[in-house]
Amino acid sequence: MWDAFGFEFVNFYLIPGLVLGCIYALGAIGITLTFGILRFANFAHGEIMMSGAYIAWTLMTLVGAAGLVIHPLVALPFAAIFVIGLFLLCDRWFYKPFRKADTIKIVIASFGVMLIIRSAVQVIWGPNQIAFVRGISQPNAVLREITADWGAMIIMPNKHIWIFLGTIVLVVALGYLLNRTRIGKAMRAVSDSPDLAHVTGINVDMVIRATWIVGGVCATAAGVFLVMDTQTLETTMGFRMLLPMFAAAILGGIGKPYGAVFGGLVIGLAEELSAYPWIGDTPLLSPGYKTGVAFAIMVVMLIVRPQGLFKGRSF
Amino acid sequence: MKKILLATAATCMATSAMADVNIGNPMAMTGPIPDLNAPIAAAVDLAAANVNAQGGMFADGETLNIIRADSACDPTAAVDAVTKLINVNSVSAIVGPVCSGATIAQAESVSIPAGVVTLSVSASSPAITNMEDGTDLVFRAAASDAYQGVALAELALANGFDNIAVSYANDDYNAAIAEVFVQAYTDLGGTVTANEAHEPNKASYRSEVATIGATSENLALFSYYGSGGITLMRNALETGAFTNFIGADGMLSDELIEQIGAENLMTSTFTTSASDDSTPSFAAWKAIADEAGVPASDPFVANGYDATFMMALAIEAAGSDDRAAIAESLRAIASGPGEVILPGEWAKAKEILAAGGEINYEGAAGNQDFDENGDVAGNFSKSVIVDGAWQAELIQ
Amino acid sequence: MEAYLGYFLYLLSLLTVGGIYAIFALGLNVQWGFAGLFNAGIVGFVAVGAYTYALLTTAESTFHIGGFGLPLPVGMAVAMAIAALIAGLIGLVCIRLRSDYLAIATIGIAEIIKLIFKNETDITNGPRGINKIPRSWEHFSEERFYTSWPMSWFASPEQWEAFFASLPNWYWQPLFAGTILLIVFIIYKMLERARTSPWGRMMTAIRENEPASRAAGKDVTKRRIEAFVIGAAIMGLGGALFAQHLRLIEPTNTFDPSKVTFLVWVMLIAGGSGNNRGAVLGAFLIWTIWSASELLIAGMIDLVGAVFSTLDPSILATRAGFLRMMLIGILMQVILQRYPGGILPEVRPASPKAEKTTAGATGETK
Amino acid sequence: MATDTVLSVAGLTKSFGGLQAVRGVDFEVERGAIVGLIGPNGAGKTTTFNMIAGELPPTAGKITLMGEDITGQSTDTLYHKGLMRTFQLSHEYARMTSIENLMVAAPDQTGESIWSSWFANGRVKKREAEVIELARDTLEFLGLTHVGEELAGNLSGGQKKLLEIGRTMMNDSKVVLLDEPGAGVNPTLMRKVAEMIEQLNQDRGYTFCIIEHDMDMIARLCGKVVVLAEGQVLMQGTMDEVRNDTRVIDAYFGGEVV
Repeated sequence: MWDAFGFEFVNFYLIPGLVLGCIYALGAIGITLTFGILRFANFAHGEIMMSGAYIAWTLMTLVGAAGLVIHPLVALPFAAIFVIGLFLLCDRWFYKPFRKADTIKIVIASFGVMLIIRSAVQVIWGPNQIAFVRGISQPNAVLREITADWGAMIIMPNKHIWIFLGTIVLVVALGYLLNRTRIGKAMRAVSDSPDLAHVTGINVDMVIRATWIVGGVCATAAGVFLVMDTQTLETTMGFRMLLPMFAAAILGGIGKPYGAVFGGLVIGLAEELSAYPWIGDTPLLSPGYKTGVAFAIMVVMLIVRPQGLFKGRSF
Repeated sequence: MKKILLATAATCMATSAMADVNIGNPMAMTGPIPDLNAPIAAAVDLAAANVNAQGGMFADGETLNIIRADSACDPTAAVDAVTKLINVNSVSAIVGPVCSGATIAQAESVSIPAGVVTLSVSASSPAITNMEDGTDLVFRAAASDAYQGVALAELALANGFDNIAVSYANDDYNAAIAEVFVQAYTDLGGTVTANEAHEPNKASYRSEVATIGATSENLALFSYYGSGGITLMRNALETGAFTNFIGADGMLSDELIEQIGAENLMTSTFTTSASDDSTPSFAAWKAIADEAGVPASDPFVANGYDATFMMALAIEAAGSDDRAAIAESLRAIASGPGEVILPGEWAKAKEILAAGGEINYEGAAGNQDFDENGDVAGNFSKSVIVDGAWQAELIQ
Repeated sequence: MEAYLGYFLYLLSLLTVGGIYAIFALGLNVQWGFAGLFNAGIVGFVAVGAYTYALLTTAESTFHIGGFGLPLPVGMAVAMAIAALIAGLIGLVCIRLRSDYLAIATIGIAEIIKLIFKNETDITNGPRGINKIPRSWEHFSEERFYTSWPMSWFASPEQWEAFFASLPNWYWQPLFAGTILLIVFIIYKMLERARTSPWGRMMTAIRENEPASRAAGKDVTKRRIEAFVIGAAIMGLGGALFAQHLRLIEPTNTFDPSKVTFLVWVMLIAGGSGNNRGAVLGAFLIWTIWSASELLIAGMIDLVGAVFSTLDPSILATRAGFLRMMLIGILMQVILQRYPGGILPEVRPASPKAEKTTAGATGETK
Repeated sequence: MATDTVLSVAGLTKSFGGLQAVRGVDFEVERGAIVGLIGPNGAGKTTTFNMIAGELPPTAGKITLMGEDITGQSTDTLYHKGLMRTFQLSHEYARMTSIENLMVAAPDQTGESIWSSWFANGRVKKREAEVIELARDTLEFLGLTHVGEELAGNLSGGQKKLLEIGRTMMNDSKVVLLDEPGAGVNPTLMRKVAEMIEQLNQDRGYTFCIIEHDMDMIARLCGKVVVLAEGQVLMQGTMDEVRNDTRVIDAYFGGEVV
């Protein structure tokens, strides 16, 4: 039964690792931009991501009640609008008052926001698991046929193909935004040197708003992709993704969106591959320690090279 | 100022319920297993509603109040919640915490020193068996993991699985039952090809599935459906690594059918401590539960009903809500000799007790006879999918 | 009468747990309030202290390593020492990281510590945890204590048994609460003295201006590690008391970062960081709100259910716990914005007079 | 004047990535001298200072303090060897009073050990009394007694500069590096700062090394001036020599004689 697959490493370690990596990467983009431009670690990011997924589900259910079945990717842009609104409200109420104060204040405020959003979701939607997409996803038959002819059968359900495509589209769009548009260049300038940016007359408020919008879109996408993959909604999933996303942002270098994408993929792969039987037949690391892989990479990175692989800023 | 207000509020609440019989019910509304908690809480309320609808407590028909608190499966919260229940709400007994850790912590820290009886709904850790020194205050309506693990091992071999891979969630309940299962299964001559923990609540378990899936096509899965179990099951089905699945009651839920689909679960068998439809007590319970819309077969739901009902019987038998007398009468009503009482038969039990007779409660989740450690042996049934729903069948 | 005893005992439990949190908050105050170190991994040090204490003092057990049955004070002292040791190791590599980075690193390390406790089943009994942890004062009534020296020297086991039977079953509760309050008081006094001495001045100087302090001959790195270690030792002691209070510890839910780390931060920020009194006040206040809010919210739900009889209060009841979390989150935001320095803001010890007094300047040392 | 060297710098080099900020700087400071370090912006003066004071590790070169190789030693170690520095932008402890600002800088404070603060209260108090006395004397010398209990953050720029010099006095430093003591200070106070430096040099025998843009001050104080340009020593000599050197005029004064 098992031998029929052959291409085990790719199918069960590499592809899942990349899927997880894509989700981490999208979440880490928002974190790294907030860290770079607003200069604080936003602990509420995971919850924002989670609430985005809940809103997408609600939209799908509402439309579903009218007899229309829509793909999660269709609900995504609408959910993103809600999330951006949420981000901007949080900024207005909880972060803006501390713009000039110690970093610590705003970090603690974000801690509080994390708690408020999570408990609000729990009160509104309840703490129980909700099925996002029912059933199990069969591998894409076409892909399997084609690759089987090549002698390397790839087993990949449609949802993973969507996640890969979605991530690529978003990352390319982000690249265009940052490199080709005025506001994107301004964001990079503020991230690299806020003082200099101020002198050159960049509208910092505008840049901050743009940061929340870009972060919000990516966070919603990350949340929706996550529930597309797991097919269940859960109120604590955001927090569980938070530290790996921080790890990804730090690995890639703070303030470097592409670094965050790279870091996300590395962390995702490292988590999945840590259980691969590299030596002998048993997993390299007991799966019980799987969560620890991201934390360990993060801590080592902070100690050895706090500026990250892509030379981000270190404080 | 705030403190005074709070104290006043607390006092008002405590005194308003003073004339009735109060049972404290620390559940786990927050914490890691909210999914399991909700139906159990509903069953507890259902038992109290049955009692109150059939004449209430004692001769003057006092109301049985369930005072709920949140133990969050967390020893800190459990100790705090039970402290409040015992001291502020002055409850007569605790029908209890869902998780083993919370149960042990609240018992050792609060209820045993205060001399209050605890009857846990679902704590299954073997550590509870030998927890007390010289007191007789902790009981449970769920069988210890030791029993279910053995029953499951026998079932696995009876199904013809002579080798099996084990994956268990790294939490107190599932780690314990997996350990017992592996021990019993090997002793009975089976081969465990892989035995790995998995961290609950991960987004993906594909690599875990792949690693242990290379060794056997049978999987023994110990996990809560609500905290990663469904995801693991789904990953296992998607990758096709396993053909047959067995597992304990943490996985047995209608939610599983809801999320994964009955058609994908045709090769899955899960055990639970409930009896099957053929026993009169389960049939009685199923009728009550179906009428009230409570999922009768979900994990520990029947135990929740039993625990509450038995505690009410014990208080009724003791003749007062005095804490000290309850432990003794709890043993008396739970086992023979005496007239057999089935779930929901409150009026009948009340009548017999009033006449000075003896009763023996046969619960929805088994006969609920306590041994000297306050444990029950429990019956086990296996559930498989029949016509898109779980169908239970008693196993010996 | 009975009811009043109940309230008294609940009050004692508020003081007990509040006191334990006050110890955590005082430890954090050394790290953050004095030295400006953003430790977001409090739960890791608490867990280390609790596990060390539990393993050393419990009776021999088949579930986990040892159960060494050592005297309680030894367990507490070693808990402090091990927490300090681990903090020292972390400090050596992490202390140079700046605020948010240190926070993220310490969160990660705390999670790794918890994972180790969870997965090294042979040592810690894994996710099932360690129970029967002896509690100060109450442990005297346990058989293994009164049958062994020094208790056996005073009286025979039968006499002890009779003695404990004659006491009310809650006899230990005021004693335990009193012990914790005493420990809080001692730590408070020691930290106050440290704060008002040149050590506190130096710490403030390092926090205020690092290059200037280096130029003034302060070994900034060493001093930071020192504060980190002292704070962690206090947290380790708090962890040992936490284990005594709970009598069962397990790695997943007991040491939940949002209920330990975050709550302690709320306490310190609300009370006033840098101010030892503030830390203690914040701990008692927030814990009381936290604990009593359950009663309050339960009452409110009953009220809502009674007033709007069409609503099903059971839905609300299952979600009440989350309302509580939300309440704490909002309270925190209000305090942060309205009272940026906390309820009791940091106050520097009185500065010496600059003017020379004729009556001997040496007297004016305070 | 004594001629033995207390501080010497040989081949000092610092590169940041590809940029060489300081390239092989050599100079010597004799005991009891006041040496000026001048040069246009970006000449590498502060970088040189930072390397001597142990804030930055040099890429190459050697620094010797009173015969001992101190290259790469940390700032706080150098403090204990009698070398102290001030900062271009005042680094006062804004939320502490002036007198406390001085007291922090006192050496050998028993009370800085947390153990002594708990268990050796008597000794701590005794030493603290001495430190207070010293701080009061220093305040008086600086003429800051009237603002002694004021928070340092509220002082004027000049007063902050004086306070920084005062901190070096608390340690009785042998060699003091002053980074622009006159920057942002009004002319009246500037004169006062200069007076202080002279007085400390003469009465207490401090050796100074000063970075300063104010040429009057340099001319008044310094016996020897080292001119840096583009990270290299352009020339060293007396102020008169410097003024008349065409290279200096070209590089620094831009052809305009001061």
